[in-house]
Amino acid sequence: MLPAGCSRRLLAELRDALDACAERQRQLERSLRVSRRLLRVWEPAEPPAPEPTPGPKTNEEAGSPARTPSPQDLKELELLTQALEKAVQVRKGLSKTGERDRASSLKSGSVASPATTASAPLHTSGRGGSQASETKPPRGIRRTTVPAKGFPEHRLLSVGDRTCMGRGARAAKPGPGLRDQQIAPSAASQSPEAFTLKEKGILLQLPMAFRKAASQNSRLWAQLSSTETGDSMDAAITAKTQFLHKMQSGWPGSGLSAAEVEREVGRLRKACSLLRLRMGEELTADPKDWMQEYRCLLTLEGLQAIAGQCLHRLQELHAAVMGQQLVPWPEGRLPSAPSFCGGGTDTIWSPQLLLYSSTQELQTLASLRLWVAMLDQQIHLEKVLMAELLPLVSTQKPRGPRWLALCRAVHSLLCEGGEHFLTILRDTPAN
Amino acid sequence: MGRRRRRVDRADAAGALPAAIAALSRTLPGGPSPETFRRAKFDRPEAAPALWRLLFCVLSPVPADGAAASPAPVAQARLVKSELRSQGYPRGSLARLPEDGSQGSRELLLALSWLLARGPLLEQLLAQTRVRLGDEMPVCECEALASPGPPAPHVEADGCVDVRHLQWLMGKLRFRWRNLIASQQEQCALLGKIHSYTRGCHSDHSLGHLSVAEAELLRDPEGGRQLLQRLESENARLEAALEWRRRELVFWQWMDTVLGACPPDASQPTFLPRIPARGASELELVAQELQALQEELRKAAEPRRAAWEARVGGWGPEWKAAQRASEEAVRQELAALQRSWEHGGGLAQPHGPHRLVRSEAGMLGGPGLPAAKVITVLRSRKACLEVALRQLQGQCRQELARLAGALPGFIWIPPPGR
Amino acid sequence: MSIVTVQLGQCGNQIGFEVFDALFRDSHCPQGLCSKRENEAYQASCKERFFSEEENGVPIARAVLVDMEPKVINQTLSKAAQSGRWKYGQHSCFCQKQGSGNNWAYGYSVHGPRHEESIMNLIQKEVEKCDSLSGFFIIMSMAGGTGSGLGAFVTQNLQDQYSHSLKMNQIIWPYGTGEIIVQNYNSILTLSHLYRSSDALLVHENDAVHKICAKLMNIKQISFSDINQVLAHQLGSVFQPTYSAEGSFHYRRNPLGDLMENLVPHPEFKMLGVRNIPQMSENSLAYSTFTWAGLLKHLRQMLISNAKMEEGIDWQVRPPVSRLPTLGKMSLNKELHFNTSIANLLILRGKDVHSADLGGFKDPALYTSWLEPVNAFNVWKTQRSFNKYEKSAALVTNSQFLVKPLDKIVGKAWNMFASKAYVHQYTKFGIEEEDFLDSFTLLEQVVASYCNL
Amino acid sequence: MTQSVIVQVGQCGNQIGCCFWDLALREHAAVNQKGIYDEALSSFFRNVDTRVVGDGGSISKGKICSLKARAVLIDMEEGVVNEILQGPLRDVFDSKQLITDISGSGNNWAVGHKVFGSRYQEQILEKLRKSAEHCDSLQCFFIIHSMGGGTGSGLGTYLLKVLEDEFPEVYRFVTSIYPSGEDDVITSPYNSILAMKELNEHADCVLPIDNQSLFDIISKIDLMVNSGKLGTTIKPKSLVTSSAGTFKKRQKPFDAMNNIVANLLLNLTSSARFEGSLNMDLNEISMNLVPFPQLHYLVSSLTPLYTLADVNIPPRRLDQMFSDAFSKDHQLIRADPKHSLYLACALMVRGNVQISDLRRNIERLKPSLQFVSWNQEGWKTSLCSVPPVGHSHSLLALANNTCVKPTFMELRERFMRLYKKKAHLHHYLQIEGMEESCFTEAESSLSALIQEYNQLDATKSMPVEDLPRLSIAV
Repeated sequence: MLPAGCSRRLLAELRDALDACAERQRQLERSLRVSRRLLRVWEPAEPPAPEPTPGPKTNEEAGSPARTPSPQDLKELELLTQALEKAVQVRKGLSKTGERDRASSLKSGSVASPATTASAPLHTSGRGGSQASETKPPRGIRRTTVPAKGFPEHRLLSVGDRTCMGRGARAAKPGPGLRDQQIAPSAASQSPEAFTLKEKGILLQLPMAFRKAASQNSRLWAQLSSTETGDSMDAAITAKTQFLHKMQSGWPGSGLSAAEVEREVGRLRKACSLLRLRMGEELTADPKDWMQEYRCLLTLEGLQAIAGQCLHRLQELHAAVMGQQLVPWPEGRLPSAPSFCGGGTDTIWSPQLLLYSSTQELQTLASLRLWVAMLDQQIHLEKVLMAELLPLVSTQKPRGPRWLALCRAVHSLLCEGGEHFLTILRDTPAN
Repeated sequence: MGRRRRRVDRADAAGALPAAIAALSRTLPGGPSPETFRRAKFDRPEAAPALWRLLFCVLSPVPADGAAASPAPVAQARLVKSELRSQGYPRGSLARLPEDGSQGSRELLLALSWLLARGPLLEQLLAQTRVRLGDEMPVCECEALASPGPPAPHVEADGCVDVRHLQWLMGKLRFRWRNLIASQQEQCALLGKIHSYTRGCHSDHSLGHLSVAEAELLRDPEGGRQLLQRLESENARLEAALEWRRRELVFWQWMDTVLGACPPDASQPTFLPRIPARGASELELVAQELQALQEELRKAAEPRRAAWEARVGGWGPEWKAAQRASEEAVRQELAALQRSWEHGGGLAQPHGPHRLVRSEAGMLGGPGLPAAKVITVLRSRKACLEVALRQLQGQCRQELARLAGALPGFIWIPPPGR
Repeated sequence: MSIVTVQLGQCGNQIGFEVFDALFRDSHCPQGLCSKRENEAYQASCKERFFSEEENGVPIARAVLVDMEPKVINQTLSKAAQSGRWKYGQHSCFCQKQGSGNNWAYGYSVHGPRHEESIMNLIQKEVEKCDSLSGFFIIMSMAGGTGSGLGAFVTQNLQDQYSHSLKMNQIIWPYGTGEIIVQNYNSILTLSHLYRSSDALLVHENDAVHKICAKLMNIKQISFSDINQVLAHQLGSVFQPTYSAEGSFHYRRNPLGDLMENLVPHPEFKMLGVRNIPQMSENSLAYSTFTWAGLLKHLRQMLISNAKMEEGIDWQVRPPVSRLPTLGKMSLNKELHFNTSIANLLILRGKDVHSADLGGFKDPALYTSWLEPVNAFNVWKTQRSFNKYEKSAALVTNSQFLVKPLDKIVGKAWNMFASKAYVHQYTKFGIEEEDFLDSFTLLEQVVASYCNL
Repeated sequence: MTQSVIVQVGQCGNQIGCCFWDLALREHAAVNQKGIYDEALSSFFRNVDTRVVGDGGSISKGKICSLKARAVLIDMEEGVVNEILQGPLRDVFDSKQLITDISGSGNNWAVGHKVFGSRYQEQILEKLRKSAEHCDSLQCFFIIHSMGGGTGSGLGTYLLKVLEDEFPEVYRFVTSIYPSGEDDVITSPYNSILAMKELNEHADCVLPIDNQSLFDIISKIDLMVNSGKLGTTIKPKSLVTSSAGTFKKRQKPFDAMNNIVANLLLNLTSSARFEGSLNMDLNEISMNLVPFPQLHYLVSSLTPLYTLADVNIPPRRLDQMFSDAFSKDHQLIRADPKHSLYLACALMVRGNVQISDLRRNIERLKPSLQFVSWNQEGWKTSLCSVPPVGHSHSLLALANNTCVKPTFMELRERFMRLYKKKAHLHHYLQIEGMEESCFTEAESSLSALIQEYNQLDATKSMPVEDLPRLSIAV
């Protein structure tokens, strides 16, 4: 048994790590589910919660009429019903708000209820609505009616127009040869055939309203990220500085906050690993002449000096922590964030593009990212385990079976990454 | 242009503050009523709950989706206080506010303003809750590690555990990582398919194909509608944020008056006296490492220095020049090394979220970061980390071997290396 | 997620065929006692895991067949093709002309390196057919030469090349009364090597399965095919789809990963066994009804009294009242009456599965002192019934069940090794006495560790 | 699949070989109904297109054209080989596979080994190489010879060394016919003991067989057949002694005995040739049955010696087959394995027998058998689904058992009796390269072997104890 303090800390560390992993897995599972669904057959009208896996299983199967629905079945059914109701309500609400706009250009293209459109033929005139929205001034985007009106008018270009799709770039603009189908969710019969992304993915087109909103979105983000400054902004910066200054007055502290200490320690940790790496390079290098030898010596001394500086800085931080009773890494936050990628301090808020050329390249990239994260965590855990366990092993007095068992476990954890284990044999065979 | 705007501003002077506050409140999560700010100036208690909530949203480590139920007022207040404290908030008065969330609206307004003044808070908040249209992949680990929220509170097993239990958890962790890698590989495979099947579908030529979110909005019109709504509300917030930028000066001028109306904050904060062992030991951990490193360096450098001195005793002045050149070169090299951790400079490592775009080999060259470049960076980083881990393990092996050596009567048989 | 199966040697290939056939037949059995939709989802999930679709619609097993002599592979391929239901891939087998002659060293040191590239290429091709690879399932015996020696070699290579993919070895434990004279040598070499390179060793004892055929299935003249069918049934009951979580109707994506995370995180404890209930001939099945309570009561007693089947359970065995952790190797001569678990995974399939009371498996007294039931016990469920059993339960256990057989094998091999018998057959191919000693050391440790729970 | 080459040396070797080829053809004809040259056939036969001149005519697939035995026939007299070439099997061999002389070895090991050995070495090697070239995976040489004469014993063992040098990877299984006590060759003890040394050193496995045992088995069968009790129910041609019969009118005296040996070889290789649920390749034989390189003498027994017409055998009769295999009467050498010590035992079953039958009988018989302490479960098993022609099932038991020791001791006694008197010694010593030390060395080699068996026998009465194992600290 390990001492209580040690147990608590190590347990907490490991559980944090496990939870972080599980959370990532959950996130990934969620997005995987979406992707998988996309790659399956696109049903013309799917229920609001289309699942690959069994939904309610009560009345579907004639083969087992004797079965009574379980509480679980009933619960599932109830949830489904609720979802359906909600969906219907939303649609009604949307169609109401949309009606005003539609009424002008579109008479029969109603989306109100499945019954009305179930047998309605395809309306090529349905384009009217979207055309109208297209020609509206950009200001119109902020109108609340837009989402209902133009959406989602372009789901799939009809097969007949595939020839016009020759170049993908051109497909962005609905030309005169393209028919924009009205495929409201409730009027699915207008597009009765199911298809897969693989077969017809190339014919998909984003709805106009969405395209507009998205392009506006990226323009706005770009504006937000731009560092253009005007007079008023300069003045605002000055005002903010003054404000901060005034707030600060009356505060006798050294100006180091716990968050800063955290950042600083993270930096020093990184420094330490970089220094160690550099040292390794230097020690394994084979100097060819006296000049290289001298440089090697200087480098080692220089590294030693830097390590000293870092240590000094750390002592300052320590003093600050103790003196001000700062609480870096409060409970409930991951202390193990050793990573600090060293990348851009200039903040670009909108996502940049990352270009990949093949699935394999993407996989390599993704697994490398995870490897790096995993190694970061391993190193952190290794250090924590070293700090907690090595003293136990080297100080525990009674070197009996318990100590030996501890040694074995510690060896496995610290030297073998927990994957392999050593054996301790008695020198004299037992009787 | 600037002059024209200034004139407009002056003309609008009377309405300028309300407009600025309105822009701010539209930008902030949950969109607090502008009236709250006005009331807070006068420290009116009815404004307090909204501000506690707002600050909680702003400071909570989990991006506020609104989906998660917000905790009880006491818990909110505690988190707000401790977060502000850890970030170095300078006023002690905040700490003395009652935690039921009933009072302190002015103090809270000051805190919010302090946060706003310190850095790009609004941008951060917007970025956190950004509608993700593209398939994103962060290229560094900054973001990934921040993402998992606060760990679920565990029922800490009382007292002591068997070391085998730790081995068990460690093993579990290894499996989780491996499962994660497998899932990630699958995700990449699926993304690759979706991207190539929809090539040419995107109106934005630099993207060319649809992302999962975009394809999903076509597949599930209902979800698509919601996405569009979220996108538009984000656009509205973005516009508000830009407007805020143009108008914030007047807000700060106003805040001066709010601050002026406050009684001076005399006392130092005296709350949260406990220092968890973790914080201190974190520092110690690094300190130990640095000490060990320094010691190793000393051991390596000293004999070399001695040997060197003995050898170069009689060398002439022409050597001096070369010596100086070397010294300078090493100095610069080490300075560069130091810069690499001090301000994130030096290593130009890609950073932040990126939207994935599939682009045929050879077609690369548009705006954007080629994956190959990121892979190179990550490879070298992985190699560094592996070396570091091996070094630590080697260190432990030595230490344990030393202990084993001091114990007669036993033979230690390490696992056979292949 | 998909699993790539590697069938090695005569035993591995014979079993592999039965496993795929059992999986396919169960998932296409119309009597799943569940809705059509659920049945389809179940089928799809099974297919994604174990089969890939060919163009003409016949599913192809995600398998690589390896043997060092052609007879068995030819037979296996034609059996699958004749079934008409599914088949093996056209280019997914590798065989040679001359077997390993029951010599582990020959399989590991001669055949292995000689055919490494071809075999690994075949495996890679199979892997590339998967959108997402969960891991490998390696079926082999541990007594012979090809399955055991080459199997250990291939597993090691998989560990090197696919380090993050999971590796589970299905191992056939030879008859205690001997089927191959050097089986104990081959076994210790296999086990010790797999302990280093595999994540989990799923063990089936020939003796136990043989008894099941005789006692439960009522087969008079038991053939290998009978034995392999029981084995395939047991594996199917573990690896067919189950719901991903309580109350969820999604099927579990990565059963191999979840199973391993729950059962084999500790490096010293990698031995898994499967227990099934009920198991009987189809004739008797028609006249039997079961309750979850009854099934679980029996299964629990099978677990704690270490019974391999429902018949002949010792009902006297009870969990100890207090479980003090012991140190120092427990004497094996003292009967290990109570079978202490490290971790268990219970898999329930069939009607009213939600109503099953699992309290009996959550008793801390069942488990080692250093793991709580919350960490040590897991359950998977599905309403879909398995292989015509209206209700059935399978238990995958990591417990002391194998300590005695393992200790026996190590002991016998040690006795033989002490007299140096047969060692020359191994040194001839580069497996030295040192290697034997390494294997003995590792396995003695495993025995001791399992004893010390 | 692998191939084997039969090397038959001397009169006895060639006679047995002749029986073997006859039976092998019959067995494959029974299994291979379609006349397609298959893998099983390829293990002992080549398929040759006779229209092609030379031997470039090997066909690996398709219809059977002309089968050629993978065999090398060696004799230093012409009689037997000529008889074969004029007999019904003549098409199976061609002249390129034969080596004959006219002088004979005069029952002198030294003539066969030293004189003919060096004289024919190149020629023999060439034939062997040729036969090996025809195989794509040569696994085993089966050498058939007798121990008592001159050619089989002398040249046969000379060959072993040649094979070892030339084909170190290929197994050498030797079927050796040992002389009985009342052998008519006076020098047979000399020849046998000199040959024994070679077998000790250069064979992978030796299947010792003695004429007396074969004779006893035949007498017993005759007795049973003629007693009339079973006569009506015995299926024609089901006897282990029956030859093909289609080729010959009247059996020669040794034919029945030779047939038993030929059957031994067929059963030994059946699991490697045909399908089964538990295969046993030839390389598994020495792996399982030879714990120490020198102790490679395997006592064999074949059961049943006859099969009743009723093919649907109840279990008891099947079990009888297993019991018989361990009885003294069924061993192909005079030995009593039940009362001696087993080092290892293989049960090679053919026909309609399942693993449960095998396990049941092992459990049943085990208590009555003594195994060496370190190999208490020393069983090797195989199940081949193809039964011998005319049988529903059969069993070949191979035992590495100290019961071979008496045969060796008796041989040594007879040798010593002659050697003490130096009788006939000069016939040997006049051959170049032969010295007296050859005899003493051969004698001590045999004694060492006997000593090894003695040491094992000494452990027989000791209780079986587990040895102290590695002691794990924790």
